[in-house]
Amino acid sequence: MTAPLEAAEPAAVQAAAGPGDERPTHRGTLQYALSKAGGALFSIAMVIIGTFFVFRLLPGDPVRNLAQGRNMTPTQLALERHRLGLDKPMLDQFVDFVGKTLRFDLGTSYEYKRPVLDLIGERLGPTLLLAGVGLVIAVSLGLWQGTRAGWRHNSRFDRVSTGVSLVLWSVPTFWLGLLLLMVFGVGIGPIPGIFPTRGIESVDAPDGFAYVLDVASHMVLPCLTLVAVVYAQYLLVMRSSLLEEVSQDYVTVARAKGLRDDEVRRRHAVPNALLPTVTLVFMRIGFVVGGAVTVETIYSWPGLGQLFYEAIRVPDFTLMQGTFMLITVAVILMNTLADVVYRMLDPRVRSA
Amino acid sequence: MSAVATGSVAWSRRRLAFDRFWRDFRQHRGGMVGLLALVVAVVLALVAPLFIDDSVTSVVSGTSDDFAPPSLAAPFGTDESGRSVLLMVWWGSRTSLLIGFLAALLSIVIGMVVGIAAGHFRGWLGATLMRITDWFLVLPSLITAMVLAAILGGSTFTIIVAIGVTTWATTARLIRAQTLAVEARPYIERSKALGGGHWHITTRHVLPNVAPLLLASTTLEVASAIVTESTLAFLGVSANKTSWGTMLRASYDFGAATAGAWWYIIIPGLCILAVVMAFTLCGRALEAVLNPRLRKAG
Amino acid sequence: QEPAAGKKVLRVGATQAVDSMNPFLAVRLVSTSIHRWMYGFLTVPDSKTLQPSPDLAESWTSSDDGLTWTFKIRQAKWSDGQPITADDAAWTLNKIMTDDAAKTANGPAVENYESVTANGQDLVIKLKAPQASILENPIPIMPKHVWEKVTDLANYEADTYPTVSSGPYIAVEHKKDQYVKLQANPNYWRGKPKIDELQVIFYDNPQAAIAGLKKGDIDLIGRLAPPEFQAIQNDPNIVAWNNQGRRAAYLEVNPGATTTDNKPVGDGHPALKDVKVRQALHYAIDKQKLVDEVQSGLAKPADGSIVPPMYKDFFWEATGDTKVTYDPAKANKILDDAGYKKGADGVRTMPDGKKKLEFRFTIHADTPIEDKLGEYLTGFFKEIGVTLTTVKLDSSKFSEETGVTGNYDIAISGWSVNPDPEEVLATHLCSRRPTPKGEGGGTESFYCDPTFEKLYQEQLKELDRTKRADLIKQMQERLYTEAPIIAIYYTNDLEGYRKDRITSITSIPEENGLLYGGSGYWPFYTVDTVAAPAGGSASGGGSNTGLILGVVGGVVVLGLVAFLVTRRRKSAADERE
Amino acid sequence: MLEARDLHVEFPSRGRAARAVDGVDLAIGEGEIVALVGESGCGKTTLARTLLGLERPTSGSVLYGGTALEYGSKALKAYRREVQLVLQDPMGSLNPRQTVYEAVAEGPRIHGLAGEQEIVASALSRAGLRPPERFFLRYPHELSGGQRQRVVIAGALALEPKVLIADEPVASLDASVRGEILALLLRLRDELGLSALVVTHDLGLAWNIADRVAVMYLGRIVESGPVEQVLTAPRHPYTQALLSVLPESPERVVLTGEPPDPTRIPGGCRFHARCQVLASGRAAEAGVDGRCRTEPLSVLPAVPTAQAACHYAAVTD
Amino acid sequence: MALLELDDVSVTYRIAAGEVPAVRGVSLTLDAGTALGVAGESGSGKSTLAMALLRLLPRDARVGGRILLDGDDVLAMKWGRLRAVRWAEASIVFQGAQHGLNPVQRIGDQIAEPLLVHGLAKPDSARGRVAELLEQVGLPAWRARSYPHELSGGQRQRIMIAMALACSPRLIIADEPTTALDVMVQAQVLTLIKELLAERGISLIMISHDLSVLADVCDRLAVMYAGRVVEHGPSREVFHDPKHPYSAALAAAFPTVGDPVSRLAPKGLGGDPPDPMDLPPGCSFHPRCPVALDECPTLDVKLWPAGPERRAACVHVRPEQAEPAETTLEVS
Ligand SMILES: Nc1ncnc2c1ncn2[C@@H]1O[C@H](COP(=O)(O)OP(=O)(O)OP(=O)(O)O)[C@@H](O)[C@H]1O
Ligand SMILES: Nc1ncnc2c1ncn2[C@@H]1O[C@H](COP(=O)(O)OP(=O)(O)OP(=O)(O)O)[C@@H](O)[C@H]1O
Ligand SMILES: [Mg+2]
Ligand SMILES: [Mg+2]
Repeated sequence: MTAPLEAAEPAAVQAAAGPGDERPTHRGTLQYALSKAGGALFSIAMVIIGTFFVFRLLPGDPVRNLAQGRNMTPTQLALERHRLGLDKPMLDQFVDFVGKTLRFDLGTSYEYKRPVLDLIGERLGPTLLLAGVGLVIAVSLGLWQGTRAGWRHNSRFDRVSTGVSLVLWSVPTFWLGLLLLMVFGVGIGPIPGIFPTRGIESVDAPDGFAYVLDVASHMVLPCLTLVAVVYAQYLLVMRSSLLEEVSQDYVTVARAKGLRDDEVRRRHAVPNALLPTVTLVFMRIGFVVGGAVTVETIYSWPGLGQLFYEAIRVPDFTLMQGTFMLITVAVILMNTLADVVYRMLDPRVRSA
Repeated sequence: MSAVATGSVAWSRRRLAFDRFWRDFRQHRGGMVGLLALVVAVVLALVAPLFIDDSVTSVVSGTSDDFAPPSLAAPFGTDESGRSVLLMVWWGSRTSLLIGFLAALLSIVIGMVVGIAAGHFRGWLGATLMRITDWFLVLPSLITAMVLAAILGGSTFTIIVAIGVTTWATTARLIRAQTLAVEARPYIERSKALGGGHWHITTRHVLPNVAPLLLASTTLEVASAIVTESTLAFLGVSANKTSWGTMLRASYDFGAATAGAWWYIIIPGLCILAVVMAFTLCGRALEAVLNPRLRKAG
Repeated sequence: QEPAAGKKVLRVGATQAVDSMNPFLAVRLVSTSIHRWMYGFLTVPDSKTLQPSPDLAESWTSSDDGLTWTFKIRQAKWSDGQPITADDAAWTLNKIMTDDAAKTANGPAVENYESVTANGQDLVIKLKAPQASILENPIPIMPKHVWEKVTDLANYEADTYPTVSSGPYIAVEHKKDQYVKLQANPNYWRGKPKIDELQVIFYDNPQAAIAGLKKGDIDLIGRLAPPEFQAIQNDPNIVAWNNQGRRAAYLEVNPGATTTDNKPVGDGHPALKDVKVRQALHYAIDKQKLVDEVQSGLAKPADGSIVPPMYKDFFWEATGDTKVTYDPAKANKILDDAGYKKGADGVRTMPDGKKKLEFRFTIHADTPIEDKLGEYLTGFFKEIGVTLTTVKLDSSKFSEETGVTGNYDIAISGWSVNPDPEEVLATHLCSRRPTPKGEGGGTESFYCDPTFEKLYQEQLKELDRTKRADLIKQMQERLYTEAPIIAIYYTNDLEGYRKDRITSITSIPEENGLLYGGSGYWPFYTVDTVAAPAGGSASGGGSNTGLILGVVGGVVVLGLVAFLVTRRRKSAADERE
Repeated sequence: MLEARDLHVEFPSRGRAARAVDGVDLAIGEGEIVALVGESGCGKTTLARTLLGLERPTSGSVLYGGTALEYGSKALKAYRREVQLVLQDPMGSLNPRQTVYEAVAEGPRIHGLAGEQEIVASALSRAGLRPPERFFLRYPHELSGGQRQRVVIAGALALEPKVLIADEPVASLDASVRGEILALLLRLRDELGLSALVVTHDLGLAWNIADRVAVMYLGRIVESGPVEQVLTAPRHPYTQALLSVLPESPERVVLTGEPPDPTRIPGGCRFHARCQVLASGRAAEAGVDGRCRTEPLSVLPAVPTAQAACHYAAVTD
Repeated sequence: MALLELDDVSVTYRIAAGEVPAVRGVSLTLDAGTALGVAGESGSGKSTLAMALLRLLPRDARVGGRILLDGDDVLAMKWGRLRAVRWAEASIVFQGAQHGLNPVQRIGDQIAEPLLVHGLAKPDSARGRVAELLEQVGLPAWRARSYPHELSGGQRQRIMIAMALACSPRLIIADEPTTALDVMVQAQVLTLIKELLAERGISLIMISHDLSVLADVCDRLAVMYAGRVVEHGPSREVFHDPKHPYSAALAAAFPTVGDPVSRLAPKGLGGDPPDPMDLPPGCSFHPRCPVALDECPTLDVKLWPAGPERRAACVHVRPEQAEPAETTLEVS
């Protein structure tokens, strides 16, 4: 999809391993977390400011934009403009915007006539479910295959799994989604369309465990699509970071100690190789969210991605702005968490 | 002796370097396949105007039946307006590749300048650049590109800008790390001791050492830019000329799937897949050949 | 739960999600349709003639000056058993007149209302000026006893179920972006509908929706695009519904945009101010070809103006000399005669020789079909020495440029017309032009013509339907000959439903009408479906097999993976050190 | 020729100041080879880098030819034509993407010298790579370790410097090649009158080539003087310990205690915490133990004669 | 009885460019309780030989010959047996101890690991043993809870030694245990090794390029050049009276401070180390040899006896050679 493969290494990893890179000094973890939180706050502030100005870049009259060509009388327009505070000077608008955002008031969607925050609240659950399950599967699959591939470097398993993941990586998400929908949702030739193609549950959804099954069956195709595109990077990173560890002396020492092959892998190589991958899992949340937008659109999954797509298609700028800010802030927080988690996992970075 | 000889010294050095590189690169089967596919794709896109022109994308000239299955006249079938999918894909490759290359170029140039500057200059400048990079790095790039394209309108230019502006941070990060690594090498110290200034060190030592990485990263970046473009087109924020992405969007809009016109969906998709694969394979091979850190791991 | 045996369920697919279940706020077609099924209106279009016929208003009278209307509200009950009174209607209308939030959906409809009062079952509406279209009031009447408790209408979601309704159906469940479930209203004054339950299921992806129809996940889907329609045309289980529609597609030709104070605005091409040029363009368009190529034949070439033939009463069709047929030669001649000479490059210039006849064609960015249209028009106009280049704008920019700033030459537009065409005609009034301050009034053409204005005022006052229809036809003729807009075709209403599920359904109008998206509730009131058989159900069939197979498949895959993992581990354990 | 005067260099480190060089007076005379020895982390490299102007002293100054070094980019560039650097790791000091020719030509190019190719050829042959043309197109990885170090030296020689500062020039080379490089340094001194500061932790090396030796401990020079004198009759306990751990020395003094940390320089004699003389009680016998613990020693002046910064040595002499 | 016997051991790496004969027919024996030093310049195959002893070489290395550990051929062992031999009978201290420790595991766990793997201790008793081992190498017991990065280089090297001692092996292979350590620290580690040798009767193979260090610690010395042993004998003798010109050059590279001969006269060996893929014919040392004869480029040199318990692979010690074996070698 969008980010180059393996290109970005987590900041913490580079800090720990990169030659010439300044190591974080040994401060307390709390202090570290606080400084990270400060950085996150700064980033969030930049997002808020950036959003304000980018959305003011919009060509044309914002009220008109909001009205999307629906008929409005001049008085209605003036009213609307006043309601949105667009008749105030830019600085006041900015102060207003920041104030509201800080109070979690993301404005009212023009399309839905409802507070953006409420809309987001409703869609959050399905997205968390889809992205969460997808991420868990992608991570386990990617790490597992990456470990095997890296450990048996150049074996057939390695070549096949790396090849498959590269192909899936190169596939545009939406295209894969459409194909899967056609093949497994609608059915082609002898393959019956066995999976639901829309939504998160059937209209006549049953109760109890059957409901869980119902939702699970609805999740099969969206999850499959998401996992297919996302897992490659975990595989590749795990693979290359394991390859790096394999050539380290301590692995040879472990073998010299008389450990079995799988013990060497599980006890020594994998825990070390996991470190950069763990951060990557968090780092790529934004990427997963990006994938979710397409997947949710194709499978009518009532999540944030769909809401965002809707907002773009209409276009409903308040909604777009709100969704964008929320997603971005969430991603920033995830990254901050990644940094902190990394620090806790790696004794080299963790304070003594 | 001197001028000529120096020239030839430089020249033969370059040849030598290239020969060495080529020998290594040839070892990578995947990379060779990718390179071949890439050359074919680029050459085809370049020579396209010799054989066809914009009219292949014109609905007025689409004379065959709508959604006609592959036939001799239209080997990949026709689209909803009776245009040959083959010719469309061929012509569309120009837009897709152009966007891919330009967006990657933009992204790489920003990433390179910021990355090298952030790595080379310690102190507030480097720190500020790093903060900005980090900020861009965590922005979900597809989402941001969608917002930018939606706001600025989806022309080819804006799509390029939207992709370039949202993806450079990864490159910058990579280049900075590499710059730091290079600058920690004793030869930088030696160069300083010889009297080399900032410009000398960044252009003579840092740049040549990050250039291979940049090349590899550009290749990968092009691949992702092509996919992003198609995704943006699919999500309807791109108002581009015919590209593979807009073709897929049209196939979706015009219900090719339900109409059973599989070729209309499969062909442009496969083109994206093939070219992106080609770039990715090439990029990985380049990375493996050129980045010594990965070289040992293979 | 499985639908109970014998239960009749209709599942309608929609490619739009409900924006709001609050009728004061909802504007999307899917929402207004659902509200039409849930709430009574004063009048409803007659299923045959589409004339206003009694709904909640049993009968009505008007004063001689046409300014006071008295509606007699039917003795009927809300679904919660409360009587429906004129108070409910008065409250609803007054709410819209007084509450800004309530204006969102139907504000313009009450613009002309002076006052609304209730007196027992009598509803009295006083108008500011005569208005013939008052009978076509688009406002659902809400139960006052429920809604008067709502304080903040702007943020009220109306998500308490079951709803208190007066129409054939009661909404019982709404999952946002997923579906709306409605049940037959036993208290409905016409009698309970034949089916028990109506579901509106939302698909983000139209292809998935078509697939759903083919698979049997849904029973009916409306508003299809031509290719989607073609995809279901040959399905033996599906009735492909292809009938005249309520939409007219037309070109807006910038006749010299001005603001309400008659100051020129925008950068429209000066040549287009010349009615001759506009007419010549009209002659140069091969509408039949457009229908065939752009709409796959699923439309009707427009030989009239903006009222589609579906509305027989108001439809006007050009005949004889006025009729413009595809005739490039004639178009060329008109232009030649008017002094627009062809240059060396085959492109005409203005009579003063300065400016070439190079026009922009403004379309929406995300509508490929318009792109296609543009290409054909470019071809047609090339024949008469006119260059056309397509400009794509996103929808907000589009409405800005074509409705306010006037920065366009020719633009695409279209309008889904209600049974009363007053509103669409009004979009060509002088008063709809933007104000000098640049605030748009919703003009569709920047047209400002005294004759047209006069006719409009007359039809407003004319309460005799036939006479009024005549006036309306004259207005259309004016638009046709003056050509500030050029109607190109009336798109067909394309829908599909499963014949194995729907046993009967009546369209509106009954003859060649619409099923989904039409005005009134007739199709969905009259629809009858196959009852769910005892035991397993036809309706849930698709998704249930999917469910079971899916689960089984998943378990098998997991099992396989687990097996492979353990096997691999065993074999790998001693393979190397 | 080249002189450090009361040089101090500090680095911020974990919120404290690491006094890497903490008051050094050192002079290198014309045609003289001075060896700077000391254990790891005592500030040898920092001192060398400061002498080259790669690091700015916190206080004190570097004098070249009697004038204080200026840190403007012009002045530095001019200075670096005269004073050159050879680093420990010859592989690392060559850009792997540059040929030998380019590596050697880099200096002349920076300084815009004419006749680049002749300069390169003569520098290479002076460094013992003959015939030079054969090496022009080689890449560093195609050379052996000794050859690489010769290329680095040639790169320095190309600017015809007056002073060469060599930071552990043979530490990463094979034992067998080591002698060759050292012999080259000696020969250059003889042929070109080059002065050199050789930084090393290897006393044998100092013995091999240096005229004078300065022993550094924790940022300060604790003993200096002619090689024969200092290495055969060391007066400072630290020098004695260093000499004692050489394999062939009869009895071994292994210093205890934490390795020196420049952020926490102890008061009194900076060596007292690890001093074997103090620990064995000999200092107490001499009655200087109190001074060792509390009284800081003054900076040794930059004179060629043997001297040691030690209370015990001062009283026992 | 010989604890370890190498019989014509050779190791060849297969790489893309061809084959690298890193070790070429090495035969050595090590008696129980003695220390053998292996010297040689970089790339002469010392580490490769060490790794071959426990079959720790990467898969692209081919090992030939026989390696008899207590009469058991390591190269022919089943994996299970080999794993049992590893560490319990022979352990290794690696070159560059910095990287020989797992950075994310506590020191104690790493020391205890072989004990647990070989079933020599239960997890709780292992802790006591770890503390004991740490004490033996002069570190406080609480260090068991530290991570490797919290220790200095010398401390880490001591940890490696403690780890090697964990299973009380009879043989320890120490590959350059002191390179990259500071002089003071190096002295500490060497002292520790010497003490352990004296106290426990462990056999040691120590690898270094520093002849003087080896001569100090080991009983016998083997000097390797280009994958072959070129000289072998009691360490003092080899160091002070080398028979092979290469050994002589190595020995001369370490001057004795105070020895006026070496004052201002550094000694070294000219020429470049051989490229293992393109070895000179005959005696591979001849291109650099200051005393080479005309026949050297074609001569098939062998390890000829060069005195009591001494052998050298030089034409000058060839038994049938007219000139006496005791030719004094002058190396510039
Ligand atoms: N750039 C720097 N920032 C912070 N501290 C530094 C820096 N450079 C050196 N130091 C510290 O200064 C002290 C002296 O370092 P220096 O490199 O001069 O020692 P050295 O004697 O050359 O050691 P070695 O023999 O290991 O090369 C060390 O404690 C080191 O950690
Ligand atoms: N994995 C490998 N693949 C290919 N060649 C190798 C490999 N490991 C070592 N070699 C080659 O084998 C030869 C011997 O290497 P080895 O590491 O045993 O030398 P050494 O004597 O230990 O050197 P040093 O003193 O530098 O440690 C060298 O030429 C080296 O290049
Ligand atoms: Mg140093
Ligand atoms: Mg080695």
